[in-house]
Order: sequence, then structure tokens, then C-alpha cells
Amino acid sequence: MKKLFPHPVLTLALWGIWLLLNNTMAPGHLVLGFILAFSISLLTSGFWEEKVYIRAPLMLLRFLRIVLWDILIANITVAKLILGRNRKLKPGFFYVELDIRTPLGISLLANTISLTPGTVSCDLTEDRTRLLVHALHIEDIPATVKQIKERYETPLKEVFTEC
Amino acid sequence: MTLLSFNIPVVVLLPFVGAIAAAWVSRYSRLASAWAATIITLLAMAFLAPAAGLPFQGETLIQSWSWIPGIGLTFSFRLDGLALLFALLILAIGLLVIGYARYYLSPKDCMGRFFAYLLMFMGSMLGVVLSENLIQLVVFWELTSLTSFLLISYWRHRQDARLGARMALAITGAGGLALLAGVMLLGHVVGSYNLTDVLAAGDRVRASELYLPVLVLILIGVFTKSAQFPFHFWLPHAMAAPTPVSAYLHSATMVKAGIFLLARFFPVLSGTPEWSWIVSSAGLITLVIGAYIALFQHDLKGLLAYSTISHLGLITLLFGFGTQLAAVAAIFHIINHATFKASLFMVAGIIDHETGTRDMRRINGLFSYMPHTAVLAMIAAAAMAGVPLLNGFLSKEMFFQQTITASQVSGWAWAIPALVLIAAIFSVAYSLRFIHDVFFNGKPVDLPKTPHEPPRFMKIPVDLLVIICLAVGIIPMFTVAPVLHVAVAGTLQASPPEYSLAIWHGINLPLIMSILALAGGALVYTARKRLFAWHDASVARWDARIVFNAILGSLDRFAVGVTRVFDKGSLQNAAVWVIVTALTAGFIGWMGISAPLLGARELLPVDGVSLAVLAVMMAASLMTAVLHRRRLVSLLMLGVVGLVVSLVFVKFSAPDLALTQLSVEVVTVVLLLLALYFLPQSTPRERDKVRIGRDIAISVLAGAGVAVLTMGVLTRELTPISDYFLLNAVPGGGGTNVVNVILVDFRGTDTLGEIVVLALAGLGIYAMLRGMKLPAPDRDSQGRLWSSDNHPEIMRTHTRLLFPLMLMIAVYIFLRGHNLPGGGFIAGLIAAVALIVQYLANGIAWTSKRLRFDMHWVIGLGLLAATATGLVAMGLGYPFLTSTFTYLDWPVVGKFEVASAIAFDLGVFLVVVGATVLSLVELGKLSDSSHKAEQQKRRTEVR
Amino acid sequence: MLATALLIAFSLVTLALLLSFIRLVKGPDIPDRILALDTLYINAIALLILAGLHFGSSLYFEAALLIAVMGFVGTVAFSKYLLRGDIME
Amino acid sequence: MLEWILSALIVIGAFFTLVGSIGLYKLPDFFMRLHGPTKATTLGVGAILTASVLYFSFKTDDISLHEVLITVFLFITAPISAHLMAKAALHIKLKRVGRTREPADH
Amino acid sequence: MEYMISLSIGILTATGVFLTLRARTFPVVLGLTLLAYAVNLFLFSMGRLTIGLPAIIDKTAKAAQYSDPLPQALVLTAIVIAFGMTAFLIVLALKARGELDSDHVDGLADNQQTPDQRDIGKNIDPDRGTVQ
Amino acid sequence: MSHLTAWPVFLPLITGFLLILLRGKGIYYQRIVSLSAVAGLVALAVALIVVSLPGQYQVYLLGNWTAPFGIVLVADRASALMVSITAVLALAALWYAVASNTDEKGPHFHVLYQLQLFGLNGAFLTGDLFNLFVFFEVLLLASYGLLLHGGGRLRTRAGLHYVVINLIGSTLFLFAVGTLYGLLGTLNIADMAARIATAPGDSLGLIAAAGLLLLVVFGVKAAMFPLYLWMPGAYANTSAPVAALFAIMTKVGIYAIIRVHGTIFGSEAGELAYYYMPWVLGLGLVTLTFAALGVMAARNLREQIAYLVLASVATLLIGVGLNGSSALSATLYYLIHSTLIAGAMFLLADVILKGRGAFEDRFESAPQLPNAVVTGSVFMFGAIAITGMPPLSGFFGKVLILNAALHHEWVAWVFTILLAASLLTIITMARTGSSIFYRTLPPPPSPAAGEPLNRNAFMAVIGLFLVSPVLVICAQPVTAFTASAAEQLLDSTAYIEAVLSAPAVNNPSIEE
Ligand code: NA
Ligand code: NA
Repeated sequence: MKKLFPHPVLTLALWGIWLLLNNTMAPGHLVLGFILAFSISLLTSGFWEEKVYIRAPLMLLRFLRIVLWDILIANITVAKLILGRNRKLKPGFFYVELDIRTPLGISLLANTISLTPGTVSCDLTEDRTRLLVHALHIEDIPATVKQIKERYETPLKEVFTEC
Repeated sequence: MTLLSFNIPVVVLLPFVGAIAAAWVSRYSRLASAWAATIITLLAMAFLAPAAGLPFQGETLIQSWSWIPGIGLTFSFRLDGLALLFALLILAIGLLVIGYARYYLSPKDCMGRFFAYLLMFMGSMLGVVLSENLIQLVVFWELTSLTSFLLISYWRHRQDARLGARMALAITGAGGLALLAGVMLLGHVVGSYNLTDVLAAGDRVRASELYLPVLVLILIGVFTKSAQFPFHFWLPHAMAAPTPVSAYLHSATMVKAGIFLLARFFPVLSGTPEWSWIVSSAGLITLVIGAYIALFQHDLKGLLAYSTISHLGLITLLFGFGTQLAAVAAIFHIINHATFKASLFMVAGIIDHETGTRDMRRINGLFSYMPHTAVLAMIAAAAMAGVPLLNGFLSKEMFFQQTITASQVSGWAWAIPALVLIAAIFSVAYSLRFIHDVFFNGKPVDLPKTPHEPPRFMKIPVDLLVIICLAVGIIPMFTVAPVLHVAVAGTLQASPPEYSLAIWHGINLPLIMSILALAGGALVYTARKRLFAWHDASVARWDARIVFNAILGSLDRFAVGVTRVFDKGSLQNAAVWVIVTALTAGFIGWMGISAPLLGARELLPVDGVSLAVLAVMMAASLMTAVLHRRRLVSLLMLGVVGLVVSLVFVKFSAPDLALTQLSVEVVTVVLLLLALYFLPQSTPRERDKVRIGRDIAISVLAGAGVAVLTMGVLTRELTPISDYFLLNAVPGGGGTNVVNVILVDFRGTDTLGEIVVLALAGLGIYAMLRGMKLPAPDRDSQGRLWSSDNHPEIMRTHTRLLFPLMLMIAVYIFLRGHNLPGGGFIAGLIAAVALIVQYLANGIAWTSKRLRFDMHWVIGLGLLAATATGLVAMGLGYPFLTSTFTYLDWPVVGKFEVASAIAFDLGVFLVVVGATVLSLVELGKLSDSSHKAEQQKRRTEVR
Repeated sequence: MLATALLIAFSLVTLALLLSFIRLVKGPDIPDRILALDTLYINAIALLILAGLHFGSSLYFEAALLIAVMGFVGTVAFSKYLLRGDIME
Repeated sequence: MLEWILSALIVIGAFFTLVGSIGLYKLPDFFMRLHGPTKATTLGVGAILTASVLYFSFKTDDISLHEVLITVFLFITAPISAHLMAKAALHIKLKRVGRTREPADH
Repeated sequence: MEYMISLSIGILTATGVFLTLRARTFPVVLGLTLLAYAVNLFLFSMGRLTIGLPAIIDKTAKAAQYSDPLPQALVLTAIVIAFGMTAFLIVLALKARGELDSDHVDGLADNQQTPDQRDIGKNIDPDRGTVQ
Repeated sequence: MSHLTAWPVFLPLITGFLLILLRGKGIYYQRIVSLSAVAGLVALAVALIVVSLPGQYQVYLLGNWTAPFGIVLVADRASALMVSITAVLALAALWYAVASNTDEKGPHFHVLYQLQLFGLNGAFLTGDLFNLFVFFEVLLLASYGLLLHGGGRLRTRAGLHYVVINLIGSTLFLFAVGTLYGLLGTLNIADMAARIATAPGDSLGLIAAAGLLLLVVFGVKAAMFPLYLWMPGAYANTSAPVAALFAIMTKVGIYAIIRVHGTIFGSEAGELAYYYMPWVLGLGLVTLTFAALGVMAARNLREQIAYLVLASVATLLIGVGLNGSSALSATLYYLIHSTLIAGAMFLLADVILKGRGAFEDRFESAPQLPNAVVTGSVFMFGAIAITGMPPLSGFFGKVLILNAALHHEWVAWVFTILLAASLLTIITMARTGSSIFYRTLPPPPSPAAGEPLNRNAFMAVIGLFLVSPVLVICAQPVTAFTASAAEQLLDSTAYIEAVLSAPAVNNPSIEE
């Protein structure tokens, strides 16, 4: 079974994507989508060295909600910053010390940071312990770091595990 | 079928066959070639013999076969008196030369080659004189040029032989081409290339407006071949040939071919002032110049060569007079010259053979060493000088008579006999020199060999020829008369006029001229020392060869100049020419037809978005050019153009194109970046402002031209065939996306060709990159070392996540393509990009390890799939690529379409993936190996 | 109503497109230009979806999707070029 | 009502898209400009896509959700772009405005 | 609109031609790519410009209500062919860079004005003019 | 339903991808497959000629779509002839490549070779202008690969020039096709010809412009002045078998002019009927002049042969430009001759080059090459043939063309330039032969010495050269064939009728 479904999450996701792409729940596409999802995940299994499981699906949904909300708020905030006088902006680089260790986790964290307007993750140190972030306007670095770790890193750590 | 219906072509072709035989048998025995040549010549004579009597009965034998009827070229032969005379001369003297050459050639000389060439030459000459069709005559005429080239350059290690042969080929070849042109025009006038028709159409030809071109062109052929002024200079240089060759070519054959032609066309072309003027002027000048120069030659063969030129001039002059009696004299002198000149050349060869030199300043007093040869030479030379009781005397008398006749034609014509007399004096002088300087005149000087009589058989040909000289000279009526008669009849194509071959006509002007010539000649010869000094100081420096070389040299320089100026090996030059030509062509084409530039079709309104987007495209396009020296920036600008082009496609209802353009754009950028790594990062500033200005002008014109063309078309109505596709896509092709149905069905062959192009690009790139090494820079253009993080972790993770998703999209785009925008191309490109992203993020080694497809295999399978659908149709009795489709209704799944076009599109998909990935990965590997090489180098440097 | 909104939206996005292009032309540095090109791609997505709404057609969706999926490849390649020179190694 | 919502979403999306480009245009250094496009990719495109989802779902009988995929892909790819561009800019030591705070140990 | 498109195609052509006439391989490749864009747009527009009428058969529409699909199919072919050609050419440019030690289209070095002397032999007749 | 027309196109394609799939099997299998396929192609070509003899057009509806909607292949006498010349040349060149191991000098030689044939035969048989573009691209890309096969400095540079110029040419082609479609609304050559007769008068100017643009495109392929500058370098610097095969490449351009212009702007074209002819003739004459000078100025044998090929192309252009059935017949005759002889000459140049060792084919004294007598004799034979001296076919081809020129108002120009060019080439080839075979040095130390004659490879040279005497001896049937082919080519009406009326095989999926 594990050989056939090396990455069940992926297979499911692909199936969902197929149905989304075709905008349908027609039985034909359900079947075809499943076959495709199954074959593609099997075909690309070599590219996924680590196994990924979603340990806490509900947590994931909550995380998504938080992120989307943050994005919305940050958009408005940042829009003001951009449209306002740019000389007032206080840009800065700062490091986020990482607790999360898995490549996927780190990447998703970096991703989240970048997606939230106002911050962009710029670099990962080679030992993968710190993430360099640039902020468009930052007053209090430690508070921001703390917020990032609490709002994003902690849930991510809990949602995704690898075995 | 009797022998008489096909023997003439056998006579002509036999020597060619014999040439092969002669060359072949030489591997068995040296002398076998000579024997073969002898036998072949005898055989040819034997084949000629049964027909030889016909001209004497007043008949002309024609043997003809169809060859290229479209242009009136027949394979046909003609035997009349003239042809018979020449054929006999060619064969008889040929036979003698063969016998002579067998002894002449040294053991170092390859006999097989010699006799093969000689036989081929003989065949060519026979072909010239025996041809009925004029084109065929030209064929053999040119063959004589070619084979004489081989004969003259026989001693190829000698530079003078090579140069002499090439000069002869150049001059006679040129003449041959002129002759071809003349003959074709003549045939055009007459309406036939057959001599019979041409000879019967003399009046029509002379009345034609093409008469002068025909005459001039044919005469160029004649004059070059017969070494008439101003084309005479090749002949002395042809003396580098072995002497038997000279004896043959310059007595009876090669040079006589021109004379033969004069005789042949005499009834057609002569009798006009143009003929008289051109032919007799050339003849007269040649006669005088040849005789004069001959005296001053120190080379024995040189003397004979110029003498030959002079005698050819004499014959030409006679033909130039245009009267029938002059023609008789000309024919007679042809025969006589052939005999005495052949024997003289042979004697020269014997002397050369025996003494090792031909320099008359060193050869003296040979009479005591080789009295027999000396006597033969003296008789022959006397014949050349026109001494009574020898054949030369008779024809010279006739010649003098004709000059006197001609002198009464007009006021200035008194000059003719005067000049002729001067030439005759010099003729006597050089003949005297030939005899006195060689056989008497003291002792030999510093000869390489001690001379003695040659082998007896080497002299036999000379003996025979000298006997003929005597026999004709003494008893012409019983020897030469019948042959002369039929030859003249053949020449004139009418019964010959009254003429007398008597030795004694009483004391008349010609006799006085002869006596004056003999006396004057003796006088000139005695005064030779002073004359030589004067000549060497003045005239000797004037050699037409210098002019020839100057012409050829400047032609050569001109050729090099023109070629290198135009074809300078510069791509920009070539490209400018193509573009400028295209512009000109378009302009001329349009200007040629008077029509308004713009039509009256209703146009679409402009909207702000389009305006802005197009403005961005134009600006980006201009920036690409303006910033081209900063390559990366230029490439970024190009990216904008690509993006906007796809937006334009979307805007104007072409979603398939937009998708394709987008995907191609991405791959192109990656490709160009891969390559840019190995190239300089910037383009050096161009210093040539003029060129930039020129290029800008060309570009602006090209742009304007294309813009105008586009407007011209877009403002006109169009009724395309496309409604058919719109109507038949669903019922006939089974798809609603008409563009896709066209691609995979209506015009599937285009698509097939196109994926072959892609496959070829992939394979070609693979082949090019094989074994290629390029130095990889270890720092960027600002001198910074590269980042050490070659595969950033965050990117790696993301792209791996993306990989299956992109493949899913590829499948989606593929499957919907028949009905909605998409299809094999786009899907293939998406899949390829999905793979490329993996390579970009994870590197080649990592990705290749996980992707075990050989991309060659993918390409091959793709082509197989695309072609197989076509072949299946063929198997079912339909044309290649005939498609079919059907609707299936399965439980659960529902109703869905299955189309053979999908299999075709799958082939497209596979080829696109295979070719794209193969190209990019091979390019990536190039840098991989370079990196390693670079690191290796650094490591070894550290050690 | 919707038409007016679309008109406004088209104008805004077109203006965005022009601003991005100006940045692309101005630079001053290569990363600025790469960023500008990347933004142009995003602007194009917006334009495409607006066009889909304008024409009431779903045929513009794939083009937008394709840009979303593949538009970043160019950006990545350019960036990697700056980082390593060799983008595929 | 639907038309109002659609109109609002469309204009909001277009506005944020413009804001992104304004940021790109006027912000003083590369790292700050990098924040501009994120507006466009998230709320800008997101709002217009939402309008599209609503429009096509109501226009036809079926629910049209495939627009969501665009956002999904943009959410995956945009951060990669941003990350790599930033990394490249850092690598070539691109100038930043003087008031930029540098990271603790740099 | 037709005039705008014509102008765009014209400018693409002009810049493409200008770059194609440059002396270095890379600009030439860019130039040919621009020319390909120009000619693809040209070929496409030859079916005349239509807005909002993709040639996807919809049972409700008539033939006249679609854009001309044939030029589109041709352009698709042309795009792919141009891509293959560009790929080949750029790799050839690399090969030329490797073989000729220069990215000049004629293999000239940076400071060189005329073609390489190594490639030019003399065609003077070895036999001419040396003997009488 | 006969598929004979399609097989010459698709056999090389199938062989091509089979060879890709056979990649791992080693060169031996590749050679067998490749040679057998080309031998098969010769057989197909002969069959095609036989079928075309009675004068029917073999119209093959690809995909079973009738013209002008689908793509058609049209075989008539002329296209059958072109396919045959290609096949014979290809067989000889391939034989040489195999016998001389040229095919091992880089990957994919045989694949490229087969796909080149796919492109060539497609170009000769297609009846669709855009499809002609596609086949042009196929044959060009294959030729790029083949040209560069083996690599090397000069070859790479020549290849770069060749590719760039042809890319410009392809762009022009699309501009021309686009314009014609934009005004006539069709792509099928016959349909274009039919529509041009009824085209509105105000669009004729643009159509004429497109037609001349197309002439430039074909002129680039055919190496017409001033578009030939890519050509001498490309032909002179590639490997011998490829150069030999390329002898047909320029003829594709000639054929395209005959077929495309001759049909579209043929007798049916009203105001535009044969309006392009003076350009073909005039530029042919100029090309010939430059070619002859180029032959003289060439620095080595291969470059010289390239210019000789240019001269033969120019002669063909003159033949085309003289316009008329006898001129066209002459052109076809000369085309057979010049293609095969040029191919043989390139192969022979390689034999000489190898035999001269380090001296290669430069015009300088070198030690005598091995088997000098045989090689020299064959060289002489070839020189006679290619310069148009009697008694070989070049002469008769030239006479046929001259004969056709007799009725043309430019007869003086044609005669003068054609004969002057002949003279220059004859003089130059005599010099060449003299400096290569006559003016030799003493034998060299062994490392500098040339290779002995490769007898197997040499057979290909001999085989091709033998065509020349055959063309002379069998001039009657050959010219009868070319004349009938010319008649058929000039009969645009019959061509249009045959193509546009060819019926589809009844297909159940198409509802009429
Ligand atoms: Na498709
Ligand atoms: Na079909």
C-alpha cells in the first residue's frame, strides 16, 4: 500500500486539483482525476524524499484562516505605508531563530512570511537555523519575531510532521 | 544493314575505344600500346576505306541517328571530299607519328598514357572533320582542345609543359565556346544544325541580320584553333609537348581544324566584304608576323612553330580572298604543309633526341653526324621555302598568283603581294637557317650527347613524308590531283574551277616573286647577325604571351578582388544583402502594379488598455535594441515583449497562441540565460559609426516596410477558406477547438513537420554539445565570486511541491486541447518547464538520478506515436494521418470522446518534452563539466 | 455598474502595468528590473482575469493560470543567474 | 447586490494591484520595493479572482472554483521569486537606504 | 487598432533587424527572437483582428462569429519552430564561442577589424609568370 | 488507394525515429537500416517516375481532407524527378559517409540524414505553401546538424552564418506566406493560383510584393545573387558526404521557384503572369558572373567546387528565367546533371584532400597523392563534366539552355555570360588540376603523407560520375522526359484542376 500510495496527501491534493481545474464533480472526472492523481504521485515519488503527513488537519485550517486574515490586514497597512510618505518608513533586516527543522516546515514558514505584506524572507542561513527577513517598516523587531513564531511557526510545527 | 550505313561513326569512335585498350595493355608491355595504337589506326583506315570511293563519284555519304531531337542534335556523320582529305591526313600522319613516337619516347615515359591520349586526339579530330551535325562538330572540336591539353602537358613535371598546355586550352577553349555560340546562331538562322541544310542555305545566312555575329564567332573559333593573329601565341608554347605530338598537332591536325572549318563554311560564309576583310587581314598579319618571328627563334621547334603560324596565315589569307581558285590553293597548301611540316617536326625530334638540346646556337654541323636525317631535313625545309620541284613550290606559286589577282581588287591591295613577298623572303630565310644553322655552320657547342643517326625505324616516317613532298612536287597530276579535286569539290560543294597543277607556267609574276623570295631570303639570312641583334634589342620583348598573362593576371586579381569584397566571410555583410534585397523586392513588386496602398475595410476602434499594452511592447522592443550591449538587461526587456505578445494573442481571440507563447517565453529565457553564462556579459562598443547608421537606416526601412505591408493587408477584405474548418471541426474532426483540430487533423502534416523540427533541434543540440568544453567563469562580470548556496533550500522544497501540480496541469491542458485552448504543444512545454524547474532548483545530478527517462527515447517514441496514427489510417485504406473519433459511454464514467488525434497529440507532447528537456539539460551539463574542470584547475594550481 | 467597475479596474491595472514597466526601464539595478518583470507578470494575470469578466468567458483562465504556474520560472532563473551564473548545475 | 459586490471586489483588486506597482515605482530601495508586488499577488489578484468565482458561479449553473488554483499557485510561486530575488540582491550587496536596520550579527 | 498593431509589428521588425545585424552572437539571437515575434504577430493578424471571438465552437454561434483559426494554427507552428531554431542557434553560438575563442559572428577577436588571416590562403597560380 | 506519393516522404521519417530508438544498438545496425532505407527510397523514386510517366497528377490528400482545406502531396513528372535525384544522390553520399566512417564523427548522423530526406522529399511533393515552409524548416534544421557534424573551427563559423541567414530567410518566408494568405485567403498553391485570377485589382500590388519576397526566400535557398553569401563557406567547410548531399539543397530553391511561382504567378495569373521572370533571369546572369569569378578566386578545392555549384545554380536560374517549355526542359536536364556531378565533385575533393595529407586541398604543391592516375583521371572527368565541356552532360545541358535562349530577347546577354563563365571555369579548373596533380613534390615523411585511396568510398564517386555519360548517351529519352515534365509544369490549369478536384476516400466520420 505504501508503495502504491507513497504520498497519500499529495494524491488527495492532486485529485482535488484535478476536480478544481475541470470545475466539476462529474463521475467521469472523479475516476479520471483519481487515476491521474494516483499515477502522477507515483511517478514523482522519487522527488519527495521525505514523507509528509498532516497530523492535525483542523490545525491546518485554523492556520490558513489566520494567515489569510493577516494577509488582508497587512495589505491594508502596507498600502497605507506605500501610499504615504516613504521617508517615514523604517525598513530593516532581522533574523528569526528557527525551532522548526524540517525543510518543508522551514519553507512554508518562509513562504508565509513573504506572503504577508510588509515582510519578505530573504535568506536562510546555511545551517538552516535562522531566517533572514526584511521588513518594509518595523518599529519593534523582537515583538515581530515573537509574533511570527507564535502565529506561524508553532502551528506549522504541529501540522506537518515527517517520518 | 551494310557497312556503309554505320562505318563512319566507327571510324570516329574506334580511336576512343582504342585509347582505353592502349592504356590498358601498357601494363603488360611497353610496346603493346604502340602496337595497339597502330592497329587501331589501321582498323580505322579499313573502316574508312569502303566509303572512300564515294566522294570520287561525287557522292556525299551521310550516316545519321537521333540524339536530342528537341534541339535538332543528331548523331550524324558526313563524308565528302573535304572530310575525306582531312580524315586521310589525320589517319595517315597519325600512323606515321605513332611509329615515330614508339622510338622517340624514353623508357621513363609512360607509353600507355601517351598513346591513349594520342588516339583520343585522333578520334576527336576525325569527329571534327566527319561530323554532319554542327553541335556534334563542336563537341569533337572541344575534345581536340581537351585531348591536346593532355598531350601538351604530357611531361607534367615540366612547368613549361603545364603552362603551355593550359594556355592552349584557354585559347582554343575560348574559341570553342565562341564557335559554339556561332554555330548555334547559324543553326538558328538556318533552322537546322545539319551541315547539309546549312551548306544549302548560304544565301539566307549571308542575308541574315545575324550574319556578322555568326561570322565573327565562328572566326574566333577558327583563328584561335589555327593560331591566327592575335591568338597565335599559344602555339609556340605548345612546343613543350613531346615532339611527336608537335608533329601531329601542328602539321595535319589540331591547327588545321580551324582551317578545316574555314573550308567547311566557305560556301556559307564567304563572299562578303566582312569575310574578306576579317579573314584576309588575320591571315596576312599572321603570315608576316609568323615568318618574321620564326627567323629569330633559337629553339628548333620554336622556329617550326612560328613557321607553322605563318603557313596557317597563308592558308587563311587564301580563304580570305574568297575565290574558288584561292580555295583550291588553300586546300593544296594544307596538304603540302601537312607533309613537309610533319617531317620537319620529326627531324627536330630526332635532333633533340640525339643531341639532347634544341638550341640552334649549340647545334651545328650535324650533317657529318647524321647525313641521312640531314638530307631529309633539307628536302623538307626546301619544300617549306617553296623551292621548285617540291610540293611547297606548287602551292606557293598558286598562292602568289592569287595575291596578284587580289591586288587588283582595290587601291590599297597592292600591299598584299608586297607583304606576302616579305613573308616569303623571311620564310626562305628561316628555312635556310634551319638547314644551315643545324647541319652546317661549324662544330656543335657543348652538346649533352654525342649525336648519331637515330634508329632506322624512326626515320621511316620521315622518309615517307619526304617522298610525298617530292612526288607531289614533281608529278602532281599523278599523285595529289585526284584527292585535291574531290577535296576542293567537297569544300566548294560544287565542281571545282579550272586550275593547273603544272610545274612550269612560264615566266610570270608568281615565278618572279618566287625568285625574289629565294634571293631575298638568302640575303636576309646572310645579314642575320645584325638582324638578330636588332631584333633582340627591340621586337623580342614583345610577346603576346605577356599580354595574355597580363589579361589573365588582371582577371585573376579582379576575380579575387570582387569575390573578397563581396564574399568577405562576414555574416553582417551577408545579412545586410539579404535584408536589403528583400526590402527592394517588396518595394519593386508593389511599385510594379499601380494600386492604392490601403483598402477600405472597416477597422477596430482603439482602446486605452491595448494602447498602453502595445506602447509597453514597443518601448520594450526599442529598449531591447538600445540596451543590447548590456545583455542581461536586454534579455529582461525581451521578456516583456514576449509577455505582451501573448497578451495581444489573448486580446485578439487566440488563447492557444497566448498559452504557447507564454510557455515558450519561459523556456527561451531559461535557455538564453544558460547560454549567457558562457558568453561575455556585455557587448563591446562599436566604433564604426557609419555602420551603425547604415544598420539603423536599414532597420527603420524594414520596420516601415513591414508596418505598411501589414496596414495594406489589414485594410482589405478577406474571404478565407477557414469557414470550412469552423464548420467541419466538430463533425469531421471531433473537436470544438478549431485551432487544435487544424493542428492535429486538418493540417496534421504541418504539425508532424514541426515536431520533427523540434526533435532535430534537440538532437542537433545534443550532437553539438558532445565533447564541447567551455571555460566557465568563476566570478561574475563585477568580479564577485559566485554565491556558495547553489541550491537554496526554500526553493528546492517549493519546487518539489510544485512538480506534481505542474504535471497535473500539463495533463489537464493536454486532454482539453481538442475542445478548449490547450493541447500537446502547450502541455508538453508545461511538463518540460516542470522538469526544468526541478533542474533549476535541485541541480542536474539530483534530478537526473530521479528521472530515468532517456530523452532520446522520449523523442523517438513521440515521433513514433505521431506517425503511427497516420500509418494505422494507411493500413485501413485511408490516406496518411486520416483521423477518426467516436464517443464511448461507460458506466460511472459517462459519455466521453476517443479520437485518434489524441494519439497524434500525445506524440507532439512527448517530442516537445523530450526535445526541450534534452536541449536544456545538455546545455546545463556543459556548465557542469566546465565547473568541474574549473575546480580541478584551481585545485591543481594550489598544489 | 459592473461595466464601470471594469473600466476603472482596467485603468488601474493598466496604470500599474505602466508603472512596473517604468521601473523595469529605470532599474537601476538588475534585481530591480527582475522584480519589475515579475510584477508585470502579476499585472498581466490581473488583466487576464478582468478580461475574462469583461467578455464573460472562461477562456482567459488558462492563460492566467499558466502565468501563475510558470511566470516565476523566469524570475528564478534571472535571480539564480545573479547568484551562481550557472542556473542549472 | 451581486453586481455591487462584484464591482467592489474588482475595484479593490485593481486598486491593490496598482498599489503594488506604485510601491515598486516609488519606494527608495530594492528591498523595500520587493514588498510592493506582494500586495498585487495576494489581495490584488485575490480580490479579482473572487469576483471571477462569484461571477461565473452565478452566470452558469455550476460553481466555478478553478480560479482558486491561480491563487494557490501564486501563493507557492510568489514567495520563491521574492526569496530568490532578495537572495540575489543580498549576494551582490545591493545598496539599501541608509536608515535600514541591519541584522544583529551583520 | 489595426494601425497600432501595424506600428507594433513594424517596430518589432526594426529592432529585430537592427539586432540581427550586430556583430556578436548574443544580440543576433535576441534580434532573431524579436523578428520571430514580429512575424508571428504579422502572420496572426493576417486573419484580421477580432476581439472576444476565439475559435472554440459554441453551438449557438455561426461561422462568421469566430476569429480565423487558420492563421492561429500557422502561428502556433511558427512559434514552436522559431523556438527550436532559437535553441539551436544559441547553442551554436556557444559552440562558436568555444571553437573561435570569440563571440563575434565571424570569429574575430575584440580588437580585430578584418577576417582572420589564418583562414585566408593565397590563390596565386603557383605556375604563373615564373618561366619564359 | 495508392500511397506511393506519400512513401518517399514518410519512409525517411519512419527510418529517422527508428534510428533514434535504435540508438543503443551501435553504428553497424544504424548503417544497415539507414542504407536500406535510402535504397528503398531509390526504388520508390523509380516507381514514382514510372507512375508519373503517363502524365497524371498523383494527388494525395493527407488526412483525407480535400484541397484546399487539407494538405496535399502532388506528384507529377517534375516532382518525381526531384525525388529521384535526391534519392540517388543520397544513396551515393550515404555510401561514402559509411565507407569513409564519416558517420562516426559525431552522434546522430543517420537520424539527421534521414530527416533531411524527409524534409527534402516533403518540399518536393507538397502542394501547400505553408507546408512547404514547414518542410523547409525540417530540411534546414537537419542540414544545420549535418553541416556541423564532426565540428571544427571553420565549419562552426560557416554553420553559424548558414543558420542565421536561413533564419532571416524563414522570417521572410512567413512574411510572404502571411501576406498571400491575408489577401488570397488560402494556402494551397493551386488554390492560390486559382484565386489570384479573381483577386481584386487593388490588392495585386501587395500580392506582387509578396511574390517577389517569396522569390527572395527561394533565392536564399537557391543561392541567387546577392543572397548566396552563406553558401560557399557552408559547402566548402562541411564534411564531404554532407556537402555532396547539399548539392540538392540549392536545387530546392530552384524547384520552389519553378513550382510555386510558376503555378501561382503562372499563365493564369492575369496581370501578374510571369512578372517575376526578368528578375530570375537577370539575377541568374549576375550570379553566374560572380560565381565564375568566385571559382577563379577560390583558395582551395572545396571552395572552388562550392562556387562551381553556384555557377550551376545560376545556370539553372537562367534556364528558369528564360521561361518556356524548352527552357524548362533544359533546366531540368541540367538540374539532374549539376546536382549529381556536384555531389560527386565534393566527394572527390574529399578523396583528394585525404590523399594529400597535411596539404589538404589547398592549391599548393604537394607530394603526389596515392593512386594519382585514377584520382587524376576521375578529377579530369569531373572537371569536364562540371565546367560543361563536351562530351559530358554539362555541355549538353548548357547547349539546351542556350538553344532555348535563342528565341529570347536577352539572347546576347545569355550567350555572352554563359560562355564567358564557362571559359573562366575551364581555365581555372585546368589550373586546379595542374596544381594538384601535375605540380608535385617528392614523397614526404610518413606522418605528413596522405591516406591511401579508400576504394569502397571511391565507388560512390564513380557511381555518381557515371550518370554524366548516361545522360549523354540516353539524351533522347531523358530530354523527352524533361520536355514532358516541362510541359506539365507549364500547364497551371491542369495542375489547379487536378489538385482542387481530387476526391477524398469515403470516410464514415465525415458527414457530407
Ligand atoms: Na492539440
Ligand atoms: Na486527419
